[in-house]
Amino acid sequence: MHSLTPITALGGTAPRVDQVAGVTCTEITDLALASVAARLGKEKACAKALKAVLKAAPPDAGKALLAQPFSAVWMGPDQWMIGADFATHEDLAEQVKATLKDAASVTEQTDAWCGFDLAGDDVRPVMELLCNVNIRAMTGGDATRTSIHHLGCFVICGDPQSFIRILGPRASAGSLHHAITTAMASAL
Amino acid sequence: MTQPNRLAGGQINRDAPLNFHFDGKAYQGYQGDTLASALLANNVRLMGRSFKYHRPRGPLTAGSEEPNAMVELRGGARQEPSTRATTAELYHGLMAKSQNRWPSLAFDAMAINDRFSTFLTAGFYYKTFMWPAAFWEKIYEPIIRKAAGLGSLSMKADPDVYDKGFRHCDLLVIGAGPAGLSAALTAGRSGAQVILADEDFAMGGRLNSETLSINDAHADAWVAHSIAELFAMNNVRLMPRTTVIGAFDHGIYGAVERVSDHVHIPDEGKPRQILWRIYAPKTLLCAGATERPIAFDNNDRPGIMLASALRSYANRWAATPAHRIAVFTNNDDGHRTAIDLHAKGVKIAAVVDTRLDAPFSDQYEVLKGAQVIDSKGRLGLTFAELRLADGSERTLECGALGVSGGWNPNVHLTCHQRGRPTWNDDLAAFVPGGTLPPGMSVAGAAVGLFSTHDALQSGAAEAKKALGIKGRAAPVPKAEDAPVTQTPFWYVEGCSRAWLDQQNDVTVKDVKLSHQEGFRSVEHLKRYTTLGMATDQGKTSNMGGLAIMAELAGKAIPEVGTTIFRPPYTPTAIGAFGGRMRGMEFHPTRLTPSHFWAKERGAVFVEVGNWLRAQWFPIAGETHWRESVDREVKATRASVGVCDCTTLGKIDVQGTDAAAFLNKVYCNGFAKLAVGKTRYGLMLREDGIAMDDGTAARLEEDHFVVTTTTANAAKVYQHMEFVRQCLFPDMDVQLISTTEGWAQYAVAGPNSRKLLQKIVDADHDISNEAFPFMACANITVCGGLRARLFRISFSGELAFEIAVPSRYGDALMRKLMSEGEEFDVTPYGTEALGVMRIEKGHAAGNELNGTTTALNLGMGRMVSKAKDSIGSKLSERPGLNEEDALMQVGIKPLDASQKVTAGGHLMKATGPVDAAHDQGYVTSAAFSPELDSMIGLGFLKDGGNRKGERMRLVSPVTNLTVEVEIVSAHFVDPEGERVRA
Amino acid sequence: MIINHPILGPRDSAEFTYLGDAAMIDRPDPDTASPQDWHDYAYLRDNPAGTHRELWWHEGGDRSWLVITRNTLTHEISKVEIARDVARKMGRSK
Amino acid sequence: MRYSGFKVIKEALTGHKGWAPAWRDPEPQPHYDIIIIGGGGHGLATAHYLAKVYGEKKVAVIEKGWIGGGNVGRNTTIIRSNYLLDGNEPFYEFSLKLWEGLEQDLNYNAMVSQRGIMNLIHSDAQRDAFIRRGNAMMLNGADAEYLDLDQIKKEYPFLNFNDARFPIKGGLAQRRGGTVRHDAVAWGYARSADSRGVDIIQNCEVTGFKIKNGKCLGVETSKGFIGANRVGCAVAGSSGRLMSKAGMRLPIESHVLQAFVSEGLKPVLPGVITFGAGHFYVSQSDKGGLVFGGDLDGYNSYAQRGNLPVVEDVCEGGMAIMPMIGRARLLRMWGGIMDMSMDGSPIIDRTHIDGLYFNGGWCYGGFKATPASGYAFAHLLARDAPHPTATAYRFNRFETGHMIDEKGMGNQPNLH
Repeated sequence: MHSLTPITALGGTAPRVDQVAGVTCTEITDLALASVAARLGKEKACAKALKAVLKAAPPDAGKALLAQPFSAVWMGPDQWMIGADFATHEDLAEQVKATLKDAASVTEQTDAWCGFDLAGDDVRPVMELLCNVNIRAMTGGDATRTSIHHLGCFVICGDPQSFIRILGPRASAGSLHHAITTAMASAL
Repeated sequence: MTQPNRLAGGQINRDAPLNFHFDGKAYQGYQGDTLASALLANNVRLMGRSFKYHRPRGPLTAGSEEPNAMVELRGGARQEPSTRATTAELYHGLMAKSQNRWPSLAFDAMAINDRFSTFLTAGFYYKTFMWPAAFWEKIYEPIIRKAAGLGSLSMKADPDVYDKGFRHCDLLVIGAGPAGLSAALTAGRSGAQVILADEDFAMGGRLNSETLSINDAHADAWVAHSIAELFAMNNVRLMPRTTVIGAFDHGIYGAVERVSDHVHIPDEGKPRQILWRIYAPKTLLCAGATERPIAFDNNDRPGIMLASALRSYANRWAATPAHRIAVFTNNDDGHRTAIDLHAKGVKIAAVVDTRLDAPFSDQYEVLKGAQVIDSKGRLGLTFAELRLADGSERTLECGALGVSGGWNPNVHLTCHQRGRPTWNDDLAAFVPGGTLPPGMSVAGAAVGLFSTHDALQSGAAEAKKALGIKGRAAPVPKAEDAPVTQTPFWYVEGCSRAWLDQQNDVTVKDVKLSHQEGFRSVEHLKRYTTLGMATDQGKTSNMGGLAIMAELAGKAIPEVGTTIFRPPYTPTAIGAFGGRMRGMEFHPTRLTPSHFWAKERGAVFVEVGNWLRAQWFPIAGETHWRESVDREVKATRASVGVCDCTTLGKIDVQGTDAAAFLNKVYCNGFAKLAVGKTRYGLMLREDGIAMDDGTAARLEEDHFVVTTTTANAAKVYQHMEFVRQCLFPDMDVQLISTTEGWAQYAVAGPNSRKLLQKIVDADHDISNEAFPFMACANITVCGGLRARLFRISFSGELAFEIAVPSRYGDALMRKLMSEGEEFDVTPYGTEALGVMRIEKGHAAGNELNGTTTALNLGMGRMVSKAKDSIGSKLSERPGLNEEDALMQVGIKPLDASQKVTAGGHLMKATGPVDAAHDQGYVTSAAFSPELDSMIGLGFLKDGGNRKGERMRLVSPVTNLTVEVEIVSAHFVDPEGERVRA
Repeated sequence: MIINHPILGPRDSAEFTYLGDAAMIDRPDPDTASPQDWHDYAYLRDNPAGTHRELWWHEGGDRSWLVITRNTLTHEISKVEIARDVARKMGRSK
Repeated sequence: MRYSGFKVIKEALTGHKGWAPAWRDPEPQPHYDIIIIGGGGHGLATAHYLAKVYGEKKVAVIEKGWIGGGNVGRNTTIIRSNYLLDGNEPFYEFSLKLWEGLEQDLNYNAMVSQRGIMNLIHSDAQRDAFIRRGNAMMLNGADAEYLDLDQIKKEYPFLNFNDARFPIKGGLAQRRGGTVRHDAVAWGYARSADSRGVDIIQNCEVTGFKIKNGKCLGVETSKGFIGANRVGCAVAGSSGRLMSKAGMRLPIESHVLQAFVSEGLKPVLPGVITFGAGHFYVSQSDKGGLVFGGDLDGYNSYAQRGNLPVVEDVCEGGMAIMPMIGRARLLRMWGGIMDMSMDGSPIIDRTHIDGLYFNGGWCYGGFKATPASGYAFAHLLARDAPHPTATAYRFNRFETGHMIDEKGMGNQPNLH
């Protein structure tokens, strides 16, 4: 085991938690990520192999697969972001590549992103101040990339009223966190 | 406190008295009042002064179309210039000041302008102030400027915050009058997602101001009941205090919600206003209509207002400007005012009706076929001068005069995509035209259906149509259904100083002069006279001006045309458009993985795009940044330094065609690059100009990691995706950015290898033999953490770049510092980085400035002729390959104590100093500890052949002239031995 | 504006980056093209007042390049295609 | 009719009965020596200088709508000559000098107001670039001044010096820069040209060119054919539309640029200020409105209107650098069609068609260039040779690789 101690995207040693009224915003630190892009002409093989990993068909456009041990989000045509528990899958990219072999290009994305979970009685008014996604039309399992506070983010819907996961660029975690918490203070 | 002009009834809460101040004087009003209604209730008619002539003014209207009653609301940093008293909600402790007067509202010295009005006609300033020429700047203009504007800014930063938000619906209903409420009910009951927005704080529109009945009960009851029903539907959103300001492309509407303008100070964390972007495939405009005035001489005195406004003040706010009023009308609607105010015990002096067949009344005197031709009263109306049907004249005593010339539909939003309204002869008014913004329909008075019944009816019908609701419509509630025809009556015969645009002081006379001087199109008219250019955007004045222009031109009004309205519907706080993106949040901030460590270390940070980077690391005793930077450079070149270079763009390039792809985007070759090797690459734009440079490391046969400059990371990624998807769609290559995923540090200096050997796990041999210059590899560090190592050098020293997953970057930096103690390892910032790259002659942003070619950069031979690559063909154009083309050179002052300035120009040692003799310019400059002299990089005509030439570096704008020598750009280790050590 | 993304449906144009005339897909053949061809490709535009085929990049979305047919007088969008498919139809497959 | 102080007073005392129309409203003659297409600032200025400087007698300006209804009637009124490149700077400095004498030249007060322009600097690289530019200006005989932070604080105390995301580090000023009452420019040139016999024909749309064996013989219009020896096109945003009628494709795209004006305010701004770390520039008109703008919407458009994202972007910039304007209200927003060229610089040149001349590609620098553009175009039309200050503005510069790219953005018009 190596000797380097990680810090969170916000620079702490433990996840940051903020609460306003009935909504909490929790920094995500236990998520390993790897992007998968099918090689040209190997789209079917890639989807098939991915299905083996995910134990389900890779999600369609605008969708996410919220499951354990592997979750997935559609990123683009024949391209997905795979997620898993960091503690047990820090080498997620290697693991996935090992199964997909030359059917796909796999890239470690774990630390390219930071994340925040919005949970509580009603997160919709908060989301309405953050981005243009039609939160009230979303259903569990919807996922979309959009812009929050001028940052390209993934908005993943667990439950449109009570649970939203936001993934954003790690280097801007502070700005994203500020945007989310000020929106909470304003909307709630 | 007494409110002498307060009447009975109204929608005000008499149990909630509110104290407020106007021009320092204390008054009391009630919850539900506007500032204007409260002031009128307190017998205050005079509320402002006009722009040009400083004429005394009171409210003309009771709404957002108000041109006159503008005040400076609040104080200190929250001062709001030109706030309409007619829409400002009264709150406890409200403070307001009148504007554009000195020393006081009642006595305004600038009112002298009114005496000289005959000189200050439309466009007078274009014809004068020209002699003598020099006087314009020094004398005339300062005077004109001093007179500018109505209100004033606080000159302090706005202390309030603003939010932006996004809402979606199936149908957006704009305006909550009878048509809007009826539409929202119909749509809401169908289950559709509905947003009902109204600029007023009380929904109901005109119904709040009238004494009409619906279903045989007072309309208030129906309004209250409807709002309650809508409120109960969770598919309907009521947005009061929300002005829809603009109709933008494809059903996107801008709307501003005034969240906190009706309170003293916003609650903690709450915004003053929210700019909503409403996505609405269908929109129903129910914006109602605006009453139009009739122009007569001196028709602008306080107390003279639209008849409907008098009615609003009396019915909704239980206030009247005076206890003896008159009405001047050309239609039946005007009579309503007399009836309603009479019912509230206000004495009706007379109703002056231009029609000979005006209706009779047993409650008040009706003067048929009569006109108001002039008015009296210095600071407020005292008498109206009449011309009766028989031509005789009569003076009528009254403290207020309600004027009604009919109604104009509020077509504004229908014009926002440049659709023109069309003329309706029966109404003598413009109605929404054929080309509305896609998805928009119009109902009620806004489309010229003026009766309550028609409003309710059309609101429901249009909502059904818009949403394609099947089945029979619910019956429309019973309501007044008087047919409305309007006959035009714009101004009184022979009037001259009769105001059309009251705020900008544009009179009938000005319009006539404009026509006389050939400014005859609507566009010329409004620009020449400023008609309709005031803050009310001509809502009450454009039609009058048009009508007069048409008459003078002997044309019909539609032939003269109409000015189309532009967003926003009403003036909107700039802060609302800015939202949260201000101060330190103007742009997101990107922090490097070593940021928190660097902060502890006391680093000075600098903005590099959105990144914050350590610029230098001062230590105890250092008083000037140069001391720190020189130390960092020396220490690095002497032993070892570490710099966070995570900000360089990193793009993961994979696929069987990865090498072939890079061969296209880089002008130099990549096909033959061996696995485990890195190569410098230069990217050209298709026009042959250098776009960016960086390195590409081949980690595997089908896997490269490309680096870009910090500044161009996004641009290069976009370009590569364009090449991949649009130019070579069947190359097997996939791209993804990994810039933030890896903490990447440059470890540079003769001892860099020794330091890294303590970090890199033993099973990876990084000796010069095993890991030579330009090598790269996936390795592990600190006992098994995955990492990447590149042997590349920006500093010109033996150097490596090491990368670990970002979350470990902080720890790796601390590790490098602790393990490096024995070598006196020194962290260095962007300044030292810059110094070393200049000493080494490496191009960076200042050289890659978007106009330089590979040739200029001294890399002409890198552009491979053996293959096709982006930009190679157009880089061959003669103009980019001239004999004396600019070439990158080094610059050294003859006297080492002299300064070299980036941005300075190069001139021959002797001869004239001017643009014609310009030889080149300095792009970068720095003090080189190595040479103990300032040095520079620059571009010089035919620079390749001028080494050793003495020249002058001139920078007149920083008044500097220095004798310099042209030298090689490689100041340090020109043979590159150190990097290979 | 709203761009009806062929895969993702209606999206706010604020998520996209504009490049220009879709003719930029039609890069001259490096083996046969004349300097004039390269000049025309890089510098001359039809710039119509009306229907215009143009390239937009979904930077804030799925990173697809799109070819959008849009009326430059009314901003009405009549067609949205995946640029990669268009490029293939134009014979840009290697 | 000459305007004079005496005349103004006399008319005031006699009920203004003596004011004649500022220009005639003639029917087109069958043939002219020179026809200018486009009754905007550049077209009308061209006519003025053709008549006054080059002594041309039979000149007509043809305008499809009302004169001054294009960009000259909808811009942010800024004049300056703070350019970097040799191809540009002498031309814009020539223009600024013409502005300085405009009132006297036209006997019309366009309210040329030289209260200066200040470009703020927010980074070292930006400072280097602005110093290079300031030097280029001075080497070309223009005025430029570098201001350090303290001087900026003294002159512009209301800027954001407290919590700026991109702190102000200095500025490059041109004191002779400023603003002009834009409509009056069109009217002044029109009145002067008309008084020298130029026919200004409004509401006359050009529907085509008559071209015989490579020579242009005149134009087809909504008022019939009008013959001419030489035809000059100066239609800015409509260049693509018009020149396609002559079968030409141009190195130009038409884009929408939005501009904004606030409610009238008591004077707060000394001159023009441009934000160097965002899209925002602002000045204050003589009537008190803050006149401001930012960047293009970014897509090809002839619609003369823009959308919200850019409105927000501009106001974000304004709030970032000048947070005192938060409670000032935006009164009106509008869009103009910009003829964005491939290198951000204009074209004043012959076309390949004999007798057909082109003036366009002004991007959003057109207003400040009005006098020099008119002068240089008049010179080209009268002498069939480029004016000395406009020799670089040729069509063929893209073939030869002599682009004039101030911003270094290359062949993507919406980035200039």
